[in-house]
Amino acid sequence: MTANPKTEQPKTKPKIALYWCASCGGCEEAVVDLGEDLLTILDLVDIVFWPVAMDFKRSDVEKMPDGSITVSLINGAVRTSEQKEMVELLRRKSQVIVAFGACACMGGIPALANLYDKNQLLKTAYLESPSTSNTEKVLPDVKGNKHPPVPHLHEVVRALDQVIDTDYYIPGCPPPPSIVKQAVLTLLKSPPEKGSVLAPDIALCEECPRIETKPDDLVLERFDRVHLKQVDPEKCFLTQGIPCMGIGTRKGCEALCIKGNMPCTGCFGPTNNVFDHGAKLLSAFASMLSQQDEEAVDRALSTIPDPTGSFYRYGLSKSLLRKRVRGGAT
Amino acid sequence: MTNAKDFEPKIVAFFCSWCTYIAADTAGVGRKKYPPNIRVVKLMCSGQLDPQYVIAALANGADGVLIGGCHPGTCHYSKGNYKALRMYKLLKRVLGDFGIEEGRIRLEWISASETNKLVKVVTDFVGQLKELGPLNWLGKLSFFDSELKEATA
Amino acid sequence: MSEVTLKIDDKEVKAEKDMTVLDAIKSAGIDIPTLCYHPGLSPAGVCRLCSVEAIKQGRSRIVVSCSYPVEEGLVVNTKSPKVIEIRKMLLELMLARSPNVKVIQDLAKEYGIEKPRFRLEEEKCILCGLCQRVCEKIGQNVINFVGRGVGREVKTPYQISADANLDICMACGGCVSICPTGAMDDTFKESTMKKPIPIPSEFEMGLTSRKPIYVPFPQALPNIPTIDRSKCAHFVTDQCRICEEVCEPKAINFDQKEETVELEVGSIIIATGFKTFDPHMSPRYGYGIYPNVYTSLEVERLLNASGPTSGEVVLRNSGKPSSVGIIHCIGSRDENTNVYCSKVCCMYSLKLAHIIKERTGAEVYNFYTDIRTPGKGFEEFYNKILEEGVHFIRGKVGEVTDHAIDSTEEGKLVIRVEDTLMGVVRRIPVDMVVLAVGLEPQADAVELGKLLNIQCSSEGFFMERHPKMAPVETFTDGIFLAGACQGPKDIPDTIAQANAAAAQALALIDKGHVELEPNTAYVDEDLCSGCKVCIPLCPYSAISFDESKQKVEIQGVLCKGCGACVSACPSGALGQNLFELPQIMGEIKGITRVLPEVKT
Amino acid sequence: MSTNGKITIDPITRLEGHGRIEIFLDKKGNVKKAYFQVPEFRGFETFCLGRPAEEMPQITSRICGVCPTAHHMASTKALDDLYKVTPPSPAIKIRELMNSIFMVEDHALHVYILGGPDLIVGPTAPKEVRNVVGVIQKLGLDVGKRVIMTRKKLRELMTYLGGKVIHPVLGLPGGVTKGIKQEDLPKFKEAAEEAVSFATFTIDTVKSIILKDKKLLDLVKSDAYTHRTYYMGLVDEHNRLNFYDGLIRVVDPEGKEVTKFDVHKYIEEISEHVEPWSYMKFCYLKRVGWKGFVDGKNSGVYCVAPLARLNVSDAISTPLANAALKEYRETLGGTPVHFTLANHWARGVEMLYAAERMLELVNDPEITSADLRIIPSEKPSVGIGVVEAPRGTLIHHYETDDKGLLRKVNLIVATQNNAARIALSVEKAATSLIKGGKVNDGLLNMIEMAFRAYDPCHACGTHSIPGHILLKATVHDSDMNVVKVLES
Repeated sequence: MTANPKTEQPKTKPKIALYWCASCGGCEEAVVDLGEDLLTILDLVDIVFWPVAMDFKRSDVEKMPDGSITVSLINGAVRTSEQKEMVELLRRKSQVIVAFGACACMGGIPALANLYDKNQLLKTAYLESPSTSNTEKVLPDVKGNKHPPVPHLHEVVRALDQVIDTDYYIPGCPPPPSIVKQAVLTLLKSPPEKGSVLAPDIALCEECPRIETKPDDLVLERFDRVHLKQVDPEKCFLTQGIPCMGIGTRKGCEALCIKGNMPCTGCFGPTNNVFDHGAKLLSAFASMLSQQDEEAVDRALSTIPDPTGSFYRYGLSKSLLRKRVRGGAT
Repeated sequence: MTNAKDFEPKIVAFFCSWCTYIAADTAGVGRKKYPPNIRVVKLMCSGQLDPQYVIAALANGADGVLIGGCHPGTCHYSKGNYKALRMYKLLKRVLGDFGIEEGRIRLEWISASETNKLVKVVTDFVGQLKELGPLNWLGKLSFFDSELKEATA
Repeated sequence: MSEVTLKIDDKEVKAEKDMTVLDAIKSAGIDIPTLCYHPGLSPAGVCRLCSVEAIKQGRSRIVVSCSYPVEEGLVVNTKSPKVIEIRKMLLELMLARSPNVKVIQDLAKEYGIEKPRFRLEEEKCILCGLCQRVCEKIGQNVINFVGRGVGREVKTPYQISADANLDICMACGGCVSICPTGAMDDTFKESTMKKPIPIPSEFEMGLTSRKPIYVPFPQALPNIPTIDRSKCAHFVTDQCRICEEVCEPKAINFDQKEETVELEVGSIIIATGFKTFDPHMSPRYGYGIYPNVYTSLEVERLLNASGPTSGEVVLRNSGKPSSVGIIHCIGSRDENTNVYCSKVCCMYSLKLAHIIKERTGAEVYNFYTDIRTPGKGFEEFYNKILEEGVHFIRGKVGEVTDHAIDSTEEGKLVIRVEDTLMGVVRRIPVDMVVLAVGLEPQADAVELGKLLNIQCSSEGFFMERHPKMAPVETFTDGIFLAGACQGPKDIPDTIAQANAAAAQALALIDKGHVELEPNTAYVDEDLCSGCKVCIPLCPYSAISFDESKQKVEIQGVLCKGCGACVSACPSGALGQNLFELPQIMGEIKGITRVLPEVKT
Repeated sequence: MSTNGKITIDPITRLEGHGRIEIFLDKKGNVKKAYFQVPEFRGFETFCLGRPAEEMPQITSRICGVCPTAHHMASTKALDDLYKVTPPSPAIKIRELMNSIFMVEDHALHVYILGGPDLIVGPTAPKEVRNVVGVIQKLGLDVGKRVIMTRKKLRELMTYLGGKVIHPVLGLPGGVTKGIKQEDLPKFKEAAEEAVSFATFTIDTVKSIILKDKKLLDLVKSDAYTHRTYYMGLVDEHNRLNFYDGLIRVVDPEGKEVTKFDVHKYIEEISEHVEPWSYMKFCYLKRVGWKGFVDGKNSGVYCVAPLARLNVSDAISTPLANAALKEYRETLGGTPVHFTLANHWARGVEMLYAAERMLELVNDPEITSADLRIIPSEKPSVGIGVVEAPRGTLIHHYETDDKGLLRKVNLIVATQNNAARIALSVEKAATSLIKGGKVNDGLLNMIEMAFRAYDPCHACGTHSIPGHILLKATVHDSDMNVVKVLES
């Protein structure tokens, strides 16, 4: 929005770039959702690159001197060679790189693909899909000698900091406006220590409106699936036996899902003291049960239908294991 | 499995200080022999075992993880071993989704006096892991990371 | 209860209104003969020996004192010529009926009757009816008088065939033991086809029997009788209560039961001891097969002055042994039974050898694997025994048998053994075999261990916290071990350890404070979201929720540092001293360090 | 600039996505083939396997953060079908309300910020001003404020219902998690009123701009932006426009109905074609068949989204929108309308319809009912759901084991339906602007205009492919050498 006359201003104004990788565009929406706050921020900065909303080109970025961009906010996981190049370019041009949103921070939903083999992904989509007619078994072709080639698809979906050096993190799927605004202002005023997550370092229960309804000594016999139970809109989900990841997920979203009467799924990721989000959640959930003999334990645990998908919903790229590989030696 | 013979599995063991750890200690005092493949991390109680440790061990290059706790009903802290059991069973399912074989993680109840059981368990766990071959998680990840160096198609 | 006064043999005697004259006489300390009387049973007045002269308003009558009630002003003569006459006559008749019954003979003599003038009979039973009354009192009524006049005798009613009464008669033996003439021994057998079953005395290793009401052992503390509910007739028939009536201070209480007493204590000393090895497990030594094969503990009783034989060595089939074999290591140092050494057997075997030789002068043989005398004065004692001429044969006994191969072995027990010093197999014929049984953990040691949260070592004895550094402590703070429950020990060692245990317990009390585990858990309040996952996990309720802060807090005093809460805390807000997350992660990475660290 | 020169334009902006164009010339230097390529892939159909079905409304909303509500709705409807439950009618109304609010809001986003500027500011205006700022300059700051405020209001309502506006959590099999409290209803009514007037304003603006400017109208009608394809969209039982439910109706280039089917039959009607040079699959009508990237009655290529929806609808159930529809058709010469750029206008009409639906629903006495859920009792097996997303017909198809864990997932996503037609536009633009190896620089501008008219969302279109279409046109000569690279 440099074309805005109000923003013809001295060079000193910090330059901001926004870019997206393997993402859904929700993070872009989140920025747009800043509403008036966006305008406030726009008074403080120049946006020099923002494909979704403005006519600035990759070539423009390439022309910029290295380090000339003050802050680049990058959302989305890194999935293809093309994205990799783009973020490397932005790293060169930027003083500060911020991983924006769950995908950039931890891989996000797309990182669930790390539970599968790349070729399986392609097979399902192009050969096995019931609505696809593909008798010649054509697959997108990265060689492309007869046709233009499609870009290279990585085996592993990566968080931003697994590809380039990343300075800060803004969590959330997507990051709520309050967090975004606060984060951007913090970065402009007094940048915290490198590597900081620009959100409170404490779990969601702390700001959950339902926490008072949770008894001190909650022990569960089983877990229930939310769609099979009438949900009390006032009561703590775990108290109702419904898995809620809020216990092990960073706060900052103001418990939006809870207010929508659905449990937390963990998009803000873990707090600082946690190495592996899923492992920690797993530990907590196993602890909430009380069974002792093997059979009872199996029965109780079977009420968690998809532990991996539930505990690592957004965090697979940053899990210690990161990616499914077939067992045994490579 | 490939190179089963010439491969020495690396096992990270998490032992409860009240039972299995003492068993290992006593086995030593009794000069009992078992394969040197295990490296023991002493915990107060198997209930203290954080799945992060298990995963970290595998991710950092262990071929298997052995957890030793007190027999049901004998936990020094009354219920820690049951918690360990629940965690272990849930964790196994998750590791399975990552392609890590069932047989690479094992929970055994070994009381302080069961030095022979300890020896037996360690011995055949090592055998089992030789069958499965190296896990080499780091190797696999760095193999994947090589794609970061490839040029764009 | 009003009293009456009467005069007995010119003595003023006060008596309860409901007493019989006989009661009054006894209470006055005057002795008159009785046969059919028993304080616990209703008077029958059949033997009439208790007859006395009663004078009422000047008129004199002969009455049977056991069934004559006292009266105000009654005058009683127990020794007036008239009375003596009658007693003499009665005794003469009885003696004629049962000339060979001791009680009768004695009484008759007392009254100067040498030879009855009447035709002698061979009758044992004097028809006093005590047997019938006691049986009735016990509530069975198995026996009664049948027939009239000369045909009168004690039998099962209407001579119903014995088998019909089998189920009624409990063979309690009440009738037999109460019978003054011993006539019941046969009558009982004939009429009930049963034999009273003696109750073996536990303390005497079954070497003798005891009553259903008994004092467990001499110098028992408290030294008072107890009732064996499983044997006492009262608890079978709900009747009897004879003891109650006999007991003057009325100390019998049938309602008293075993009860569980709960005590809150700060420390516990386990001194549950051991049990001896059961030699039935090794049948080759013939225990339970040959009556003269004893365990060391049985012999201990035999040799005890207050024991069943008052210290005499009397064999089960009566008679003193002239040769005794003591076999060591029964249930010790043997992979078929217990591999460990029971530590005390050598010394007590030497002691038994010494006493037996001293008391019987018999030849004593010790069959041993090794003689172990690791203790003050032990070796010296061993040498003394050697000088006494006790034989020592080194070698494990193959078997004990009564199969004689020559006359010298006839009627003896033969001990077959390989004498490893002579290198020959020997057969030693003896009259008595003593098995030196080893020490074993109590059968319920494991359960007790679970209860107190302490472990048993492989042989089953309680495990000390550390074999060298903490031989009295257990894995559970405040619980200490004393004596053989921790492993085979002799008395001095036991006492030493007991004192140590007591001292440990006292130290806790004396200090007035306890030392805490260093590895306690703590809360990082800035990180705690108040999710409360940890609270129910603490076995010591050390974690509580602070409503004002909306965070949990951990009572360091209560925390034992198991770490369950720490590993469960989903946001890493709990830490544990000595087990910090980075420490353990570092340890794991170090352990696997030959490989590069995984980057996340 | 010479044919050996290299011009770079990158990336195509103001649409959710990323794309690339490859143009091959023959000996004479005329276009032999133009490729429109989408270069990325996420694999939802695979990595959703094993997940519990009830999680899908939230997982699949991550396919697209611009139209998460559409995915959320389609997914939730698939779950109703999967568990064989019909939600209570208040719940259905809440869902449709949510969907309508979203339609208004999303169309507004496109008209004023993403695609609209081309028309509002004008196709000939310099790029720097062909954006929301340009729009504000032309229509005045208060309009800009109004756009922002209205969207804000609407998104607040969506937050109220969905917890999160981006990736809502409203839907469950058999109902919704949350209703409207009586005391909050005024907020909704007020917003609905506002939405109607805002939509009316928008439609007048677009209309007046197009009608005032003859050149613009001609451009809209020009052959370059015209494709005579089939059209597809949801209609209610009276063949009227419907976004939330109904049957899928298809009309041919003459506007004659060729089929109207229940979504359960979609596999018989719709097929996806795979090209080795794109990760995006191209949908076509099975009954007509895949004849390559050509339009006309004999090609299975069809079109969805505003233009198509209006073409398949006989009328609109709400008065104002229906009137607007009539005027739209009269001005553009009757239905079906084949002009790609007419999408902008059609979008306005739809916005008005959605706003009116909002008004109807918030005034429905049932809307504040607490009867919002029926707990499923049937064993799950197969479920298919469909809604109209802003960018076209959206189909979710799940199969699960009897624990409700997914075993098969198939998604037909809005932009994918348009992919072939978009490719047509590209090819047309290319052939009309590249002659004898001479490449006219208007090429990419034209392509961009076409693109934005579709409002293609390649985050969606490539649910199997994440994110973006870098629009980059590379021209190869007959020997496959690159003679020119254009990046807009």
